[in-house]
Amino acid sequence: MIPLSHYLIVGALLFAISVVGIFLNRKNLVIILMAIELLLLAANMNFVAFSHYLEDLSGQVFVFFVLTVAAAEAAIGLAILIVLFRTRRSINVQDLDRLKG
Amino acid sequence: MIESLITLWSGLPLFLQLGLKIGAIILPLLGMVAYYTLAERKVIAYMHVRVGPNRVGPKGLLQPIADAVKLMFKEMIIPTHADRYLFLIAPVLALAPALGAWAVVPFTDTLVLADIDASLLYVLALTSMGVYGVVIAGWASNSKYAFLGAMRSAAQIVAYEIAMGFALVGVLMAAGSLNLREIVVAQSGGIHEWFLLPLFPLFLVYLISGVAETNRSPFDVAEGESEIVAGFHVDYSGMGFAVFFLAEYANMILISALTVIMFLGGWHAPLEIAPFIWIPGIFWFFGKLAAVAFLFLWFRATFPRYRYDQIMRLGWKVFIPVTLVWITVIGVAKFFSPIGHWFG
Amino acid sequence: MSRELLYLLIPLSCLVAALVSGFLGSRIGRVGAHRAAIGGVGFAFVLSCVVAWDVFSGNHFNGPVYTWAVSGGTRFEIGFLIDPLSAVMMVVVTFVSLMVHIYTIGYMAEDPGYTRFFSYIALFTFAMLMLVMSNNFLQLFFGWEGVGLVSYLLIGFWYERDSAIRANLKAFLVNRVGDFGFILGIGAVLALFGSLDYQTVFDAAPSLAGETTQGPFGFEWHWVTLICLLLFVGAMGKSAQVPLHVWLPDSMEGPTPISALIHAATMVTAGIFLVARMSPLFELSTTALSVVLIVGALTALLMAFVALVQTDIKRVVAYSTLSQLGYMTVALGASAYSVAIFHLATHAFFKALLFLAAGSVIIAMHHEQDMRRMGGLRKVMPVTYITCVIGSLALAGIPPFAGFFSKDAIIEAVHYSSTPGAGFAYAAVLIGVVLTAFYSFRLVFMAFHGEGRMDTKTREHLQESPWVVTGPLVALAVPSVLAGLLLVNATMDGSLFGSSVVAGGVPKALDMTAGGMLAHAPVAVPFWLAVLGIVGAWVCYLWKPELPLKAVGRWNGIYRVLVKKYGFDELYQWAFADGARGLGHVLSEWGDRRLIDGWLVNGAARAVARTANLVRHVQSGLVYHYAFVMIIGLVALMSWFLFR
Amino acid sequence: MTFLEIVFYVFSAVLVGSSLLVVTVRNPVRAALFLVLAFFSAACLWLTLEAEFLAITLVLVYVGAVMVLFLFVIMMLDIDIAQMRAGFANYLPLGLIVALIMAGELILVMLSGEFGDTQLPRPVGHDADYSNTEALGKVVYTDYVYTFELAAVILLVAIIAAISLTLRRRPETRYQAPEEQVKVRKEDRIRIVKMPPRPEEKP
Repeated sequence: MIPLSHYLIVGALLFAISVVGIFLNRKNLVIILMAIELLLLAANMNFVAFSHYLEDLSGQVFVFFVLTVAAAEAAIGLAILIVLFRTRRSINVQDLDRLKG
Repeated sequence: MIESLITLWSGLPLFLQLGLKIGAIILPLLGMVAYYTLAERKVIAYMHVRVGPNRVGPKGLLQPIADAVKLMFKEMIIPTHADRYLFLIAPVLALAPALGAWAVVPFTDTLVLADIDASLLYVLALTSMGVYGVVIAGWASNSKYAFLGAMRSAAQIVAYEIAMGFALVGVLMAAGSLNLREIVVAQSGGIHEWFLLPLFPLFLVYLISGVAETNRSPFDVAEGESEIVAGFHVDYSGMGFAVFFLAEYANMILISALTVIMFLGGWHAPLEIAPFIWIPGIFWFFGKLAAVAFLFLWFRATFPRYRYDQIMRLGWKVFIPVTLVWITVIGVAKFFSPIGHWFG
Repeated sequence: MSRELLYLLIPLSCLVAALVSGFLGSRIGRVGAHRAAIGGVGFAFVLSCVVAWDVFSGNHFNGPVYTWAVSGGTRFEIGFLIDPLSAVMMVVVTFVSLMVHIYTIGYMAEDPGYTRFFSYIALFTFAMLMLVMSNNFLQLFFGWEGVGLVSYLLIGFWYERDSAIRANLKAFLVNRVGDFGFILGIGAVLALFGSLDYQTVFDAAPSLAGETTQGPFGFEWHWVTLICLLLFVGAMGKSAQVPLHVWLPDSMEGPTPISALIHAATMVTAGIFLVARMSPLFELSTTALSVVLIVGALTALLMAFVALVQTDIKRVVAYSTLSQLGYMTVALGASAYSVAIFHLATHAFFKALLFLAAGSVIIAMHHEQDMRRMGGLRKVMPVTYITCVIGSLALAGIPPFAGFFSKDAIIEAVHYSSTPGAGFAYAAVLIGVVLTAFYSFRLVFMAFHGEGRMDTKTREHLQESPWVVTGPLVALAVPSVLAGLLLVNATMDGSLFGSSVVAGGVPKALDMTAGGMLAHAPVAVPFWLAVLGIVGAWVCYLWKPELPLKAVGRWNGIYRVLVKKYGFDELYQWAFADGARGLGHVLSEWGDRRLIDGWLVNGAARAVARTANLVRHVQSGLVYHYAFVMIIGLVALMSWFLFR
Repeated sequence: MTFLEIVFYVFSAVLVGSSLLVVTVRNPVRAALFLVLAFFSAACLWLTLEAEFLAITLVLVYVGAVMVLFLFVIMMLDIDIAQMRAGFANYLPLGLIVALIMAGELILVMLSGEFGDTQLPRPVGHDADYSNTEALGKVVYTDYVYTFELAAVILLVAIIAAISLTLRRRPETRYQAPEEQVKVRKEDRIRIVKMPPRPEEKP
């Protein structure tokens, strides 16, 4: 049988990969958003696995809410992206330094 | 004889059993698709007061076979700057969900490949994946016409998927289950128990959305010949084109089947009385399916094409509000028991 | 009519009079205003007489009439303690006040602030009555501050005058010093006894006399001594004792009636009254009594010297007031409280008389106050002259005028006192007698005798003052003659004040009667000293007028010291006013501008700006930098969590 | 090796591989498609954990909606891929180090023995008539009902935010207004002027 740790390791790998993704694609906002989705998927992975192994449905409920929030985040993120592109003709993160104090 | 067959069946390995089951569904389905195309041409021809295909085989009955053979032997052209892999995978992505959804479709009370718990969700999930084939095909072709068609198609599918999903939410509320078989069971007892009546607005929305989902006329702007040649699959030829074709018709049949299951009582006879219940349920099922499928052809022959903005307005501003309102009505009706039984 | 209501009516009638004449003054006019004020105060005087008669029939009263607040178990009340001491004070206050009210009609006739003035003096009478009738420290303090406030308002009554504003500010500030000690004393009382009620405090005092506290400079202080000294600081402020006397001469900037009322008869005696009232406490502390005695003696002696060289008619009277207040304080220090109050009463009459007489002269002289421009007035102003001579004789202590009895009793009390410093005090008061007689008659001779030194225009307009001015003079002259004779026996045998003041300290000297004193006078030293003073004044100012100038020429240094009033004003100016200004300048320049503004405020801002200048490079504005930092932080946190 | 294990390892491999490709491929469209694949594999893994509802929801929500949106955006925006890829290698070492540390630490924890088969044995699967959807529904609508409402509100807010962000009014665009056209009356358009046949001559 598959021990819990295997699921968790898959989650950990996913997490690490998405972190690398954020580092590597630091210019491309779309990929960064995708990496964040992957990050959330890794967390969800662990939630579901624990939920199953501990026989507690709360974990799945959590995943449910994470999905909700992630969907909302993706929608707003993409909306911002579009507005950004419309005004600056670029989604290069390095161009987005208006936050500079 | 029958016992020995059952023994033989149970002796087969599991994956072989599954494979045979899948084959038993897929192959007739492909046959249905093939002859659906012929039926379309014939029906439209008669509506146009023509004859339609009548040369290949008796009364033109071999015409689909001939088409298939021809398409198989034609060269499949891959445009120079196309994304090769995506270009090839797109038709498959279009066809796979249309076929995959059949896994949970209950033909009768017992005849269902996978009687899974959340089969309605499964169907929703798979139909929502149909858009990938279109989008990828349009994008991979690296052509403006294809891309525009893909964009139109994708936007349209996403828009109508929401209305469709809400219509199904109404159904599952009425049936109290996500299992397709149980949804049909909830409609047993005659035509007045079918969800057609209490959920009539949802039925209309679902049917029309189904037409739009499959990019059929009058919602076929994605492949509008007069505007963008042939839409997302303008650069496909040979088998690629054939698979898209298959996918479209398989989707139409799937939508028809789902309409039957959701609103028209599935395998149930319209009246639970003597002459009707003698006929096996599977015939009722396919009979109703054929009737709904005929509607698709009828629409095509009758209606003029919608303008794109009209399509989007219909989807977002008419259907979604209608479904939302009717979901509320269902909720209220189910809450007050006197009329609640009607809603399942 | 219940007694509480009766007592309550006395101050309230004055308060109502003040409010009516103050707020409705423009509506009811001048006549209405002075009628309201005089009516109110006159009513209070009549009631005070009734109360006094009642008290001397043996009906004392002590109790609250209204509970103002209860806080932490301490009751803050309005209450009355009506005993012989307060009865005497009430009669004196209301009588002098009434006289001043009447006198004011004439004196202030042409002043635009007529109604305001009546409002003020009625209000003053109210506050003074609250002070003397109080049965607790809080109400005492209320009255104390009330009279202080009205004094401030009245000294600055002619607020267009720069000197008046300065004088009232000075009076207010100097009184503040005294009040500071006073309120500390009240706080100490509350801390030690847990109550502000006189009776409670006096009852508990003997048992707590031994209590000590860790005072300033590491000394062990007796609580009672501490309380008495603090209260006496308040008394020094109000009663203008050295070194807090400097405000009183300057307060002569106010209209003359209030000089008579406030700065001669009533307010300045509040300190004397306070100490007499607190006699059960002061008796417990020899140290405090000694301080009182020495301060009083210094005041009596030093201020008498200054009076010698003053040329302003009102200032002469003012310095004589200071000197006489010193006498009273000396009596207090010698534990002869009843004698002090006796002198207070007689002094109130004849000093008010003198002030009003001086005022009358000033009216006649068209507000000329310099005695060197007067002279020969006795022919034009006979009533004023006679009353003024009576007042001066009383002040100088010539029998059988009122001042003789009270001053002689004080001298005797000091003579027999055992309080430390009594020897010095005795010498001081004896010298003071000569000086008092001298400056009193110097005033009389310079103003009323000899040739007129005023200009011709003034001379032609000289005339006796109207009856509203001379009436009070006559009315005050009567008690100036008779008060001593009538009251001395009762004072000396202790029947006048009974138990309301402690009669300890000088039992032998108090075995005197009016007859005995009169008989003894021609062979006693003080009488001859007074005569010596009068003769000296006659020699210097009538017989050989050039003598004073020669004296000034010979003892110029001393003269200058006296004219400069020992330099108290200059000292205070230098030490406190300039010192405070200098300190303020230093603090503002170094403390505020350099340290706080420059270093803390702007320095903090500069530091933030510099730090921010460095740190802001961290804020690249690039979202992925922030994301990296977050991720690296996460890794670090995980590592710490894992490997700690 | 049981069927379940085969499923697990195959889909895990696909999941990890496709997510690696998501972050490394040049073309964002392909990245999105690999992400779809990753989601799909994850859904299959969740099925092995008896989380059918969530698995299907993941496909429905992510594959069916969110990723379509992503694809849309990527395709519609004119992205300069070459410029985006510039400096890809520069951050590779740092990213790798961080990721390796992170993954190493995480796996260290996972393999520490706390989560092995002996400590946390896999529970026995439910019977065929067990409905994960129903069980989840019961929890969501009872214990977590307020959170559920909150999630609904978040979605609503997201809808409004997304719409209002991207809403663009184009003032230069001309529209027909049929209702205005229908309402037009004769008087609005023409004015009949009565005038004499000839202008009066000036005297």
